[in-house]
Amino acid sequence: MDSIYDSLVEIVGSEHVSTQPEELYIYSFDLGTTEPHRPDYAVAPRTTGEIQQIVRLANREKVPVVPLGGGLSLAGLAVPLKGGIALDLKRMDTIIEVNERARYAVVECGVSQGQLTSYLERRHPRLMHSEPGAPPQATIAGNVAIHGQGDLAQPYGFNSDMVNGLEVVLPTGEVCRFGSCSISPYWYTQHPLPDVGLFLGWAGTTGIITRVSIKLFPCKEILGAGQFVVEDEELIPELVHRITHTEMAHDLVAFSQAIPPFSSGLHHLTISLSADSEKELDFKMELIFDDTLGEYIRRGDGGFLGFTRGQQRPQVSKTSDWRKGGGFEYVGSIMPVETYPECYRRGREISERHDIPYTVLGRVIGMSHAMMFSWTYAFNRADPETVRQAREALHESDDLVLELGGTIWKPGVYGQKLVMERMDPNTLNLMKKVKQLLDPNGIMNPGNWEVGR
Amino acid sequence: MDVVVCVKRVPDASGMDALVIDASRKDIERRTLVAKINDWDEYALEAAAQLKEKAGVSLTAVTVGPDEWDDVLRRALAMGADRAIRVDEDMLAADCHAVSTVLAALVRTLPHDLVLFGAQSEDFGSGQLGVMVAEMLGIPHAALVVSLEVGEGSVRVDRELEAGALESYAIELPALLTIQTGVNRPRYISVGGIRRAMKKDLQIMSVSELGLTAEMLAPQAVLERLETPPRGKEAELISGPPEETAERLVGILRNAGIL
Amino acid sequence: MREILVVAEHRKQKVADISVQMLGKGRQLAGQAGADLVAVTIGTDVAGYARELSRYADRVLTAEVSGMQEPLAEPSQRVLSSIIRDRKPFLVLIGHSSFGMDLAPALAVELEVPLVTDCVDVSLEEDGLRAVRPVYNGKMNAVYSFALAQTVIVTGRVGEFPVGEGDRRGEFQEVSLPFGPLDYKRFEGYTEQEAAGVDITEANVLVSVGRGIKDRASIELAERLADALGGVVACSRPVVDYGWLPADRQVGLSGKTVKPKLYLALGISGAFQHVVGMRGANMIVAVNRDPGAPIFGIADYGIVDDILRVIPVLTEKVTGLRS
Amino acid sequence: MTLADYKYADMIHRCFRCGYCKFPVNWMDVNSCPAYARFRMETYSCGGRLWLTRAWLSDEIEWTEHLAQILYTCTACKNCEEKCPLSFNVDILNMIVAAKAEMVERGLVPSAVKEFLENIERHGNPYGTARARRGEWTEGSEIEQYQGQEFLYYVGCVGSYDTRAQETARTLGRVLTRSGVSFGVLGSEENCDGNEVNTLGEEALFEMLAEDNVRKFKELGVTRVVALSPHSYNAMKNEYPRFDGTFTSFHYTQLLRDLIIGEKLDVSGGFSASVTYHDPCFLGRWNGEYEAPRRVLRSIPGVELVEMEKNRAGALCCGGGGGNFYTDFLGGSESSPARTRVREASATGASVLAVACPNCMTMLEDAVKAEGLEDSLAVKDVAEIVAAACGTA
Repeated sequence: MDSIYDSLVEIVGSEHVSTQPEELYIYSFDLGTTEPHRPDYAVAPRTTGEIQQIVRLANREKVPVVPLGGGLSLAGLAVPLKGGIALDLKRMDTIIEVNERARYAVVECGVSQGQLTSYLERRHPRLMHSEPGAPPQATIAGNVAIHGQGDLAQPYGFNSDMVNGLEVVLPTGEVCRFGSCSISPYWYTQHPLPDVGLFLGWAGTTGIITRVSIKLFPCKEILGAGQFVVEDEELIPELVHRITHTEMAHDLVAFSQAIPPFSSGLHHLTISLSADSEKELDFKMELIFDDTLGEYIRRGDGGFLGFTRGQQRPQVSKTSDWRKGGGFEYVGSIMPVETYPECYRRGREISERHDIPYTVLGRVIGMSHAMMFSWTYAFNRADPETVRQAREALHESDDLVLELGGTIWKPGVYGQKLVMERMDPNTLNLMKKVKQLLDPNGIMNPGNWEVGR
Repeated sequence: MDVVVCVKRVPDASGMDALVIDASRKDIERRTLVAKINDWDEYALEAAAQLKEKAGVSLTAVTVGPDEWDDVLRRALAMGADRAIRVDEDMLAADCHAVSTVLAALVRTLPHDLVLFGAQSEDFGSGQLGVMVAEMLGIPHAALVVSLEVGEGSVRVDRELEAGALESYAIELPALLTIQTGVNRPRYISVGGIRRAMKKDLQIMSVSELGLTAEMLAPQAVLERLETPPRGKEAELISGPPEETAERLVGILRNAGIL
Repeated sequence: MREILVVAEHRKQKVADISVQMLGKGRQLAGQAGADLVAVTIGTDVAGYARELSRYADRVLTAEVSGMQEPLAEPSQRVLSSIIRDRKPFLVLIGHSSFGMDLAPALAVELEVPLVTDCVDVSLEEDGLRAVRPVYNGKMNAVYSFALAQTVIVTGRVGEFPVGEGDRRGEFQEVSLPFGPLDYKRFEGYTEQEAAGVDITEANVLVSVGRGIKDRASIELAERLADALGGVVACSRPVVDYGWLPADRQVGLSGKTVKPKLYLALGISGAFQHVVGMRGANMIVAVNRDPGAPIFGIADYGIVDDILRVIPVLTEKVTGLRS
Repeated sequence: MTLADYKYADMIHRCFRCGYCKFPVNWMDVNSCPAYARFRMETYSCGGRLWLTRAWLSDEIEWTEHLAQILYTCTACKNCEEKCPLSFNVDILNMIVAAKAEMVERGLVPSAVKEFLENIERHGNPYGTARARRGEWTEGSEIEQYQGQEFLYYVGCVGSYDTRAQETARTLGRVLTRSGVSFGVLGSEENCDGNEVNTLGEEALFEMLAEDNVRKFKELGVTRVVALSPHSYNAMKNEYPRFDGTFTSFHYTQLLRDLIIGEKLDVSGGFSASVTYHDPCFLGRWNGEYEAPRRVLRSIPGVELVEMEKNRAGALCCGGGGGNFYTDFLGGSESSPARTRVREASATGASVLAVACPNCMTMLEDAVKAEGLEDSLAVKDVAEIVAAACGTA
């Protein structure tokens, strides 16, 4: 018998370890274009202690460990590129604490975005967190591990900027806490202790986040979004700049897509607002749609499509069905807002070259400090040619990001190489040292962010 | 390669608490019972069907019984048999020797490299039919086979002994094996599969066509009667919902010093 | 002198229990019929077996056959058919073992004599022999007679017949027969079951599951109950056939014989092949949906219910008591 | 069959595996797919099953017992259908049933499923108990054999054979009698309704059962059927019309509602308890009937109806559908859906968990015991609560 398997059974129980072809098959994929690669074990732990034991075992046996939450990060970040243990963290799904006054939530790593949203709606309706545009089974911890952003990015920045504290199992098995929780029962701040931010953005290559404290924000009575549309992409940076100046929007997204055809080529701005009263809403609406955008309407450069109350849960998975084929993947990038017009035009060219209906989107992060710009490519899972097309388009988009002076968000292996090639050698060298120090045997998510040894 | 599988139809007594002896005192009351294929024969058929899937095998299923026995042959056809033959003779009152005489006579008329039987029947459970047929055919046999592997002109088998031990043989073909349960996992036969099997060839023969006379089929061991066996001491039954039965049982175990 | 012939079987350098039991029955009938009890042992180096057999039989026939450490059916058949033709015993008793099942039917056909297998009783009536065998999985018995047969072969069920005194000194007689190796059926050896992690024969408490457990996943329920009781999980044949537990957990004729303090038979109907391996337990408790299940005929306590309902409740009660 | 011949060949790859199928209506967790909740591996989610089906039919993976078990842990509860945001969501369960049908055709079903189907074919019920004993539940009651009464009271396999469900079946009989409803039962002449057989993918056996029942009902002149089990109700209402079954079907809670509204059933005796109601999948999500049982409960003086967080279209399945009340692939763990469900019921503070399905009854009552909640939570059928309120309990 396989002694690693036996040990894993010992740790998590036989029901939560599998070496059967079915589990190995399913955990060999992410949902995008990355070639599947089978893990040797699929394991679903329930506690931090179990994860410690698994990681120690993996270290002894030199077996890779690939953590995943919702498994929705795409780009191959949760594909066991070198086999080993696919560590499904979704059983660790306890919401440990919500501190209403200090506005934070402490969650285990398997808690999904949908779960926290629902929990807050039911128990703390005056609070919300910044929910990313992913399907609701995406996890809080997975999202901060890749520097995700959500629907409160405009006022408050990246989700990883909202982290108040972390509990992490190091690749060598120790549990570490960062932020106030390392010295106090409160999980309310990361600062002002010496900075040891070694896990955010590392895509699971430096350790396994087991608990996160994430900031929560006021949730007002009325949530809704106004739609503003322009024909000329060149106007978008200016509009974004002016809208952010109002400090009124809690989310600001510009997008353009080929489907439905009648709005192809148009640029939509979704401006989300929240208010505790009609008075507040009227004020905000007036400030944005009359005082700020009114002149564009009068000039005939833009149109107001109305304001919809209520917040629609993002249903990005629908994009996957554009080619009736169950698949899409996108390149996300963090770009200066001023590059929007170029990002759109060049992205549209890439899509059209590969016969894919184009869809581009820019979500503003901070006060126009940056935007997450994405180029999405749908493909038909049953048609390898379309998968190949999408993969090429993705690579071309990665190239484009760097050409335009941006940075790739959660790049796959191809994009990681591009980034590392351009990176300041001293920075890269520091990354190498950090990785070597934390993960001497290179067991954490190998194949991703291979900084060299 | 030609494979012949002999199958039997048996009453399914599992759904009844008790069986009743009929007026003849030599049979049980069958009216309330449904019939099914003998469990062991299902394993034999599955073994044959698996051989057929691997290599060029022609598979014939045979039985001896009255016309309602066709249903077990339909099942065999649905499981992959190419043809099926029923010898039309009610042999409920016959002994194993007579039944094997008929089956041996039938198999003799068929090409046969490998003959498979279930190791025993669910109803009478004598476990002797297959080995008797082998002897009548003058071919080697192995009873209680738990694994088989057909090679060129021979079959390698493991026979089950007591206490988990096995006995291995290489046997030249033609040979006869009686198949023990657990040798494989018999597939489910869908109602649709059985319906489709209705179109396959099912041949009926009589014992006289096989050149057999009543005299040749006279029983050697004569069934005198069935009896309800004396049951030993009966268990003391604990009744009630699980809550109560479990509680009482725990009490009993405690009194017995087990808990 | 009329004779009763007992075909002896040996396993692991010992005369098999079942053969000694056949001699017990043979002795009783021989006494009744005024006949001699003859045992025959066939194989390689059978002298030791012959000595053991001579404690029970009036005469022991020894047939030395090379390359036959353990009994094999076909060579034995050749020896026996010749002996039986020669001596014409009125009854031949063979154990209903794997060996007996491989041997007896062929022998009966060769000799054209009646055979009844798996008997739990053989008696001598005025008009001849009677043999009784269980049918319908023990729910009925069938009684057989044998018209005018000169010789009758009966195989007997293990554990159903008493062992005799073993105080005789039977005489020995060598049977020498021209005999060559079989070319059409080559014996290739034995496999003993591999020793496993858990030895169910050592356990004080066995939680034994049968077909009623329905699914591999439910085995865990039984494991939890076993843990609570400080015992281990065993099973009946179908559970091994389905691949839900390894063969070394199987209790019964083709598995292990166990004698725990408590044997909890869960969803086990109580087929003889199983019962023979566990009836030595101190206390037997059976849970089965079918009130007519033969297991209730051997258990001390019974619960008629679905085991999947009873097990969790029982586990909880036991755990509650322990903590 | 290859992928190309599969009925949903042009659709099955369209599942993105986004995971919506695991959530309940209010997103409170990812545990509303009973099989996923039980095993917590991606393979056991609806999306996992679809991807595996496609992989199997295109020879990327081979059939194994484990694969079959993964498919057969699906309880056909339709939570996935409720949640899937894509346009083909109406077919996602059909895709799994079609995959089961292919396993049935190839004979490659788990042994418990094999036993289940063979028992139904031979004995007309999954337990393998003789047909002759199907009417035993009526013994000692005054329930009449059907002979042209207004309603055929169809009890189903669980109500006929399971000792606990038999009590419910008799109780409902008494309530109907008390209300002056003219009805009769088929007793040992009743055959399995086939609803589970259908969800297990044994199409031809289902046809056989449906045809047999329709023929029998026609011969007897049945025009209205009241079913104890939502499973029977579903088969008769939605599937039997294909077989020319033209009678009208009711679930008994619908009939009780009408009787109460029409003042033919006097429940003024009341029933003092805080009650939470568990929606059976085959009444709720399958047939959209969420209100009739609630209406019945609310009309009973003393009943304080409290809702579990997962209710109506978002209700968590008891884990008994798709034959699982018998095959029990989801049992054996505190993550078993039935146990999760009784914990949810218990969390409402209710002292009675009301059910309207004999399968749910057996599943949840066992779970209450396994959870050790017997002292605080009683599982009662709606019919039993009504019986108490009208003095026939």
